[in-house]
Amino acid sequence: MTDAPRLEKPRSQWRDVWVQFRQHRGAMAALFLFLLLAAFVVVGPMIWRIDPNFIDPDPVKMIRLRNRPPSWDHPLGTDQLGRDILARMMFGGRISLAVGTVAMLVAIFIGTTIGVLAGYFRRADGLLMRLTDMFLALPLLPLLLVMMMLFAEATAAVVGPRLGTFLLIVLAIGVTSWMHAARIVRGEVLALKEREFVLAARSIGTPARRIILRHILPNVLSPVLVAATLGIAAAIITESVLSFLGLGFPPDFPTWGRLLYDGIDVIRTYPERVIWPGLAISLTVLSVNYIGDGLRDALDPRIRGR
Amino acid sequence: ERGSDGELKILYYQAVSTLNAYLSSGTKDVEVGSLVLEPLAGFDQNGQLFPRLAAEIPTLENGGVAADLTSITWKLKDGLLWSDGTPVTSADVKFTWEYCTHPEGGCAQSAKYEGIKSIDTPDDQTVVVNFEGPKPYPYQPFTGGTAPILQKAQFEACLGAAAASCTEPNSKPIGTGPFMVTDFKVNDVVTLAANPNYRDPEKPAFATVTVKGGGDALAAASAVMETGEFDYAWNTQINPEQQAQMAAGGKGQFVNAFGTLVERIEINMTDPSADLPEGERSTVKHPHPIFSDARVRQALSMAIDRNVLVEVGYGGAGRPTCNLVPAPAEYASDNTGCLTQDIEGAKKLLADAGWTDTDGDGIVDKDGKKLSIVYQTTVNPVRQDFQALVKGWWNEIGIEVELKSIDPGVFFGGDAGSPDTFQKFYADVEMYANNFDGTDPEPYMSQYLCNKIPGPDNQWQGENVNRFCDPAYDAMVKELSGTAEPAKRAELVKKLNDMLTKDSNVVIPLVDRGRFSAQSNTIDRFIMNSWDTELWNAQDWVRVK
Amino acid sequence: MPDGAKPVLEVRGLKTVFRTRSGEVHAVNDVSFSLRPGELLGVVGESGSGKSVTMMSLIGLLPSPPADVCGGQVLLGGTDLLKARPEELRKVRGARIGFVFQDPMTSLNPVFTVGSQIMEPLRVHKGMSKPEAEARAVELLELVGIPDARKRLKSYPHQFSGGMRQRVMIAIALACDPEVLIADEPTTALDVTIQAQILELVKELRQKLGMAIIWITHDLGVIAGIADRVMVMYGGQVAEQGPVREVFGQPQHPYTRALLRTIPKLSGAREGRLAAIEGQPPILSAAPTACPFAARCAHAFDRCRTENPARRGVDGLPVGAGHDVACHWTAPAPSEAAHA
Amino acid sequence: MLTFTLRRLLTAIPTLLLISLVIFLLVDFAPGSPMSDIPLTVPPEVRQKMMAALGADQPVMVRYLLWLKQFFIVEPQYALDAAFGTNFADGAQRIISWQSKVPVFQLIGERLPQTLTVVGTAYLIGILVALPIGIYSAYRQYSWFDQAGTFFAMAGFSVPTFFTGNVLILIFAIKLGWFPTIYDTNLSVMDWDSFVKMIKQMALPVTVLALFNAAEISRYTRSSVLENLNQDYVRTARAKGMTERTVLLKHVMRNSLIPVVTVIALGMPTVFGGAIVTEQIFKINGIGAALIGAIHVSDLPTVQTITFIFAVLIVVFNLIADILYGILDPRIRYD
Amino acid sequence: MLDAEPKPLVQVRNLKMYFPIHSGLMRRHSGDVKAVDDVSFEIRQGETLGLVGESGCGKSTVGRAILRLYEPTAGSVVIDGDEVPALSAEALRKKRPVMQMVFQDPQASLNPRMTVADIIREPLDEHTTLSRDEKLARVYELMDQVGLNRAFANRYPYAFSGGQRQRIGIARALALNPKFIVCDEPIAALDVSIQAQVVNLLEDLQERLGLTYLFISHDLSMVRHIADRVAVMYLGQIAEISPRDALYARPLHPYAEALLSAVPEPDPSREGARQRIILRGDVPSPANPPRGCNFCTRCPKVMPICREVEPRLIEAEPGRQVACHLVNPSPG
Ligand SMILES: Nc1ncnc2c1ncn2[C@@H]1O[C@H](COP(=O)(O)OP(=O)(O)OP(=O)(O)O)[C@@H](O)[C@H]1O
Ligand SMILES: Nc1ncnc2c1ncn2[C@@H]1O[C@H](COP(=O)(O)OP(=O)(O)OP(=O)(O)O)[C@@H](O)[C@H]1O
Ligand SMILES: [Mg+2]
Ligand SMILES: [Mg+2]
Repeated sequence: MTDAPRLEKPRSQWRDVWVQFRQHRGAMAALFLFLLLAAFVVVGPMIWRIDPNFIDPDPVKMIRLRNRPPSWDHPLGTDQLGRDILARMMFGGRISLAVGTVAMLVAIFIGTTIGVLAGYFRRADGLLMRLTDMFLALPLLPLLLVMMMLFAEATAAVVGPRLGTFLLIVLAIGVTSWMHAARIVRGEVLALKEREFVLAARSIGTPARRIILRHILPNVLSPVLVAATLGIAAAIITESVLSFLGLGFPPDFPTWGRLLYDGIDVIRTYPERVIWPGLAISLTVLSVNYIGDGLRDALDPRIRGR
Repeated sequence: ERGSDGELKILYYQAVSTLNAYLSSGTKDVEVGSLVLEPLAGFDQNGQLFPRLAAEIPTLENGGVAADLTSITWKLKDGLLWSDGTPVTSADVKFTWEYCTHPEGGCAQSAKYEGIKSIDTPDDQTVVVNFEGPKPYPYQPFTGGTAPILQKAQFEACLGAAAASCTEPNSKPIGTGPFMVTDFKVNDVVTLAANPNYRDPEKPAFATVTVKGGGDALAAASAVMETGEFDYAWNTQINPEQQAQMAAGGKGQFVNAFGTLVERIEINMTDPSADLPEGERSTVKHPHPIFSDARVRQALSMAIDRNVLVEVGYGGAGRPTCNLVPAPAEYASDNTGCLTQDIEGAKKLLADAGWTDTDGDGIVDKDGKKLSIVYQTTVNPVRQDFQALVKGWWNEIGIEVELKSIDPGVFFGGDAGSPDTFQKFYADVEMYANNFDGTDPEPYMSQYLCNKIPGPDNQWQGENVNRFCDPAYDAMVKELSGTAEPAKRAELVKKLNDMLTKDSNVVIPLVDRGRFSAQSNTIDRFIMNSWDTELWNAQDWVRVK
Repeated sequence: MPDGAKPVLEVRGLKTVFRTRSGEVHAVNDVSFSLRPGELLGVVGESGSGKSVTMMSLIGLLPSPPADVCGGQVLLGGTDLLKARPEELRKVRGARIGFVFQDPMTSLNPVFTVGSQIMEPLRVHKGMSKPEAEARAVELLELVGIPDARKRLKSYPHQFSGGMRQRVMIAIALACDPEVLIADEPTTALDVTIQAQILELVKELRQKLGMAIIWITHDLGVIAGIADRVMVMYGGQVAEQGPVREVFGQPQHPYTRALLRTIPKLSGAREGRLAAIEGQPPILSAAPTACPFAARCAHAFDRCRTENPARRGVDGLPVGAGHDVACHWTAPAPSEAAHA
Repeated sequence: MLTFTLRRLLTAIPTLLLISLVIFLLVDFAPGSPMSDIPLTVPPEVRQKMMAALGADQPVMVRYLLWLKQFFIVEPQYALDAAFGTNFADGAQRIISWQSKVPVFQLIGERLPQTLTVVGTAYLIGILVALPIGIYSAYRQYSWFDQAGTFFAMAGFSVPTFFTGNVLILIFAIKLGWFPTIYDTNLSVMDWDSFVKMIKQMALPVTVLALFNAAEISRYTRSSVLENLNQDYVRTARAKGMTERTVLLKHVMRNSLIPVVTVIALGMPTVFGGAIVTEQIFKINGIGAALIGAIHVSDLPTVQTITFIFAVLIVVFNLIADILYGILDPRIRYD
Repeated sequence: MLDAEPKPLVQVRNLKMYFPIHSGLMRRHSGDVKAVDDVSFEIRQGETLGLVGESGCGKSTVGRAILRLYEPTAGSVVIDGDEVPALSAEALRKKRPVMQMVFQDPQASLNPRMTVADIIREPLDEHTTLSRDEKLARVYELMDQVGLNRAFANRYPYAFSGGQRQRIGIARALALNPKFIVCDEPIAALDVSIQAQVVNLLEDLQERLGLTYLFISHDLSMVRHIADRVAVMYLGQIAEISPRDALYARPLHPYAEALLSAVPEPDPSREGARQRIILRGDVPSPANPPRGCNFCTRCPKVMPICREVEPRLIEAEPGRQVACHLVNPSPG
């Protein structure tokens, strides 16, 4: 109340958030960078129309095309089979970003659901939090490996090997990384539940389901959003770690993590094969993290006031 | 002079997990174990037997092998001592046989001792091995790094079920070899010291040996060739560009030797279609709808340029081959027909077989069915490059290819519950490498017998993964097992080899893979060997002064 | 209360601006007042009127940025605190000017014992040894009426109730015998019965120690009970200032009058309808060019909207010395106001 | 506090049991067999016998119960015997690695020292670097130092360690040759020379891990200090005339470190996990390398035991974090 | 009061609200916070009952337990003929329109992500079958009623001042034409200059709509202004219920007396002359209330019996109930 409100135009709070977000120079730069990267992988292949898996069937040509340094035909050069690295980077980026986004959505969905249920229903709390604790205590790497192995065939049979692997990786990452979101959401819900507007809704006779949908969920949106951005970053890293350990996507399915893993074998002769995907992953994760940081500031009313 | 050359540093990037070859049979374990434990006889670089603990190699000529081929008599060298100073006797040899054939022991090398009826020890120096029937090749037991002699006194308590938990003997076996274990860190590092009781008082030249594990082939090669941190690195299988660069490092050199390991594409003669009910998939009930036509198989082989594969994947560590048995020389068939790629010929063959591209989508079809195959192998960078290349060539002749790569642990794991093992072969073609132990290809050839086909009734445990079945072949294998004369044996093996490769193209050999290791320029008298362990003559190694 | 004595603290034309990303806030505008020795000056005004900012500006407690104390003088015993170097200012804080804040729950550091927090200023400003400081801390705790003081030194703040914590805060503020004690709404967070205890304590301490006190509050009743003089703030300015009886008895500023009328009485005749002040407090985004109260004032006329009124004496004494008001309008006869 | 600790301990037991079951089953269900490492020259019947000898053909539940008994009863007995020369274990069957046929705990005992030296040093350095950076960044929020600190922290946990690690190896170990590429686990510090050697071989992995840890902890410290800087008690301290140093390093620090210390405690187990990758890159034969190695050859007892030990570590450090919180925060301590 | 008393709209009998405390190794139920311990009172149709007391004495808990926002531990609450604690979930939902609540913190009681119209419309969505337009019309009507400009309908709560926010809360409470409203410190968070606006509004509405209020506050002067009768609570129990004028003129319970005397008055002349009763010490914890009379630890007139026997709330004078051994000498 100290700041007497201006009563002129009703501003949506997202505009406020945006205004605040724009103040965060790092986050703005990161957003710009991220959009650039996204454009590179989404729009790029429409302009640079080389099949990332194309190998010249003529052995003579193929041999001549191998391991070329950058040229006009191949701005980033070619790999050991004469495939165009630029095209592979674009294609790989698509997959990496898609993995990041979808895995994050999975994690956020599970996390939010469990967090809301645990926070709102006292009786479910103990059980769900034990579950969360248990997942937190499970060493995830072996778990991921096992999941990948267990379900690979099943999913591949249903949706085909490529989509199958994709879904599996995404699900595996999602299913093993929701705990953080669940904890945050639960904490928020516990606090929100004590807020008077929830009590007010109860006094009106709003049933629990609608209280959650109408009053709780919209208000946990900001922490969830922050968790989501950080989740994208984490998922991209996890995918590349899996690839690094040789357990991610198949090799004819280039992702940044996979390209980096393959590149490490030739790091001495062609260091750029490591540098390009490494840089792409790092920049993406960095920009997403920065965006998350900016969002956190922008969404935090305490900081926004300052 | 013994011990005058200080420390020898060896790198086995796949770290050593046990020194008892009977419990692991992992090449790395066998090889490092061979520094300590020795067999009666070993193989030299040419695949010839030479005596180690034995005084000489028994033959028909010198009477060591019985005329009816049912027994072989070994004589031990005089005055042999274990590293703890006790004498080596024929009882130790007999014990070794008992140890490995104990039904509960889970001996990894029990195949080496197959067919032995009994072992007699008429005196401390003499061992008589009696076979159940005539053995044309009686040198399987107690020869090569995979069948060393154990000390009875040390392993007596480790028979049968106790074998695995005998930690101390397994990690610090007492042996007759040039070195003895001083410290053993599982899967990490083994330190050894010169054996004071080694039979040649001048050897070994090195006082201690450190065998380090961990990392990968690239790092291993680099540690010898570039940074010089190690004297010798085993199995530095890296891609050719790297090989060239490392060689330029000037601190060492790559050494190679070719044996029997062949990277090949195996063709599934049965139908792996997922539409079939479980239990009938990839079984002899359903012949493969496409590959039953030999022309298609031949087209697949003709479309491949093996030279490119070698250049991309192996460099000095491989050479193109058309044979399943590329060595020893006397067994190798002189096939070279497949070495030049013939895309047009392949296309023509397909057309002859009725596969033409009627709808112009680049993929040939027949009776409204597209020629589309699944091509699986393990996760491994070289194999994936091969897959990509081969896929390109096959696409070129109008075959649609779907690639699949499987974790090697699963692929080779043999778990009957997993769909992805190489024996289940739920794919049309698969690629891996295989070889045979020692110099005798007979057991190897008998893998392709009709009764070795894996299937649900034998828990998918057969070795005939192609499901190849030809009575003529089976008959010829039988003939082989009854033939003792070397020249005749070689003739038969060549024929068998050609039946599988050139004639029927059931197996498409690609690359003859050699052993490929890195050796520091400061080490001398190293001789690469592809028939026994690479450390077979470690007692002779010296440091260049 | 020696009326003519030299003031211990004199503030002239204090201006404080917050320069935030979302614009400026002119929180304090040209505030002047003086504090005589032993006097208790009450400061009232609604939330956001600049009470706290004024007091914190005095001793540089505002975070800068965003705060900018951009004008005026603060004379403590002749030296201008606004010109003092940070190190000098630090020596004034806690030693010559004590501060008590509103929320006793959060104003004490939760992880240090009460004793160590009391002893801190003693050791820094007075250079006392540990035992000396401890003895003095016990004395202080006894002074503010905490029983079993020696044992309580080792307690942590959370082991105290709200009222006791506020007593501890007072003890800390009094530790170095300051000349001035500034209390920023020290009883707002407390219950009435506890508030009564604290008020009683302050009255007692004043008698014993005789320092000058500035007491900020929302509660006109509290002021009426303990203050000598009162300063009514509105929109970052002083609206009216004078001896308590005069300001409460004959309020001159329409805001003061309205404020007094909005409060229901505890005794006497029960009024029918409360007199509310409609509208909102002003937004202080620019330096004032009009009377900040004009928009809500029942007596406002054109001049009020174009010219910010200067303070003028009501009882003939110069501004600051007696009763003064910042208003263009002249209040009618006192009798009328009293019965409004 | 005591009942709290006891309570936490008690609830940890069912959690651990459940986790042990989940881990055991999951690892067990994973396809792959301990025979995958055996050359194809070994015929199927022999393989079958080898499996039987390992007990790998027993039903899952039997193996689980046996493993549980070995983990919780037999192994501690052996530990006691080793420490006090007693004979509780009496030759009972230990958990044996399928691959190397040695007791898994012996293997872990051999591996732990190098992991602990590298991870521990890296964590320590990470903390020592992170705290001042975090504190000063918060104190000078939005200053260039803060911006730079933020950038480095962000970069620190955005750039994957396998990338930085490999780049560092390429530059410093291969191109410049300053550091060895293979970690020598037999090296023990006896004199100056071996000490220098040790430092050299630890330099790169520790740098990479420390950078990563420092990034995370400094962010935490910064936000915790920021939060506390806005607290009323800071204003009180200033109003008492405390120097900025005292305000920051005594009042704010002490409060800010409470959450940071628990985060540090909670981070310990995850660092072990992260070390898997680091060990892989720098060829350190630590516990992470052992795990990966065991996974690759389906050495189930080893995988199950190491994985479960990680889980135990996580639970234990959670407990430690809670207790630390209680010790550091008097508001909880006296409950 | 009048002889022909209107029928009580709200009847509270022996209401208890305990919050369990779990402690020890197994988190066993080891005690209770007796936030409300045996409270009885009634509120007549159209009347305002003031409920005063210090922070933590259980005022809000009484309000919430009556509306069954908490499940009461024991006791009966009859509102407009229905036994509220016994209602089934669905019946309770149907009953909600009759009884409403206005909350203390106008900021916290409005969902920051809903517009004013949405907030006021929520009860209509829940309980009526009106069309969208009808609902909007009703929202506008309500906004008029509480003095909010219709133009503000699409704004978010943060764009309003405290007083305006409280009006939104009141409009929401009024939406379903309730009979009974619990006002839980509706003005405590507001500035003095704004408080009067809200209190006036509440009074106007009561007059126009015939509402019944339970007005919870710790501001005794404001309670004197608005309430007809006043209940003074101390540590979960009622110390005294009296008609307003009687209470303020001559409090019977020593706590009521001390409370009244502790309130400072904005009149310097009177302030100087007033005799204060300063209570010693703090309020005991409701988890561990003293034996005997709750107030015995701080009472200036404490007698030995007070530490032994709990006094009962008894009609001491016509219309005045007091729980004190001084006033009701006969124990029991
Ligand atoms: N850090 C800050 N940044 C921006 N504006 C501020 C800051 N601190 C205070 N203000 C503004 O300064 C003005 C005066 O605030 P101040 O705290 O002095 O009011 P107050 O009279 O003490 O109110 P209260 O009774 O609520 O304590 C307000 O408008 C407030 O918004
Ligand atoms: N959900 C709850 N769980 C446990 N204890 C509670 C709960 N709600 C209230 N209490 C306790 O019950 C007692 C009465 O609380 P209540 O909120 O009713 O007091 P109040 O008189 O409204 O105080 P205030 O004036 O501060 O609003 C307090 O001691 C409080 O700590
Ligand atoms: Mg203030
Ligand atoms: Mg309340």
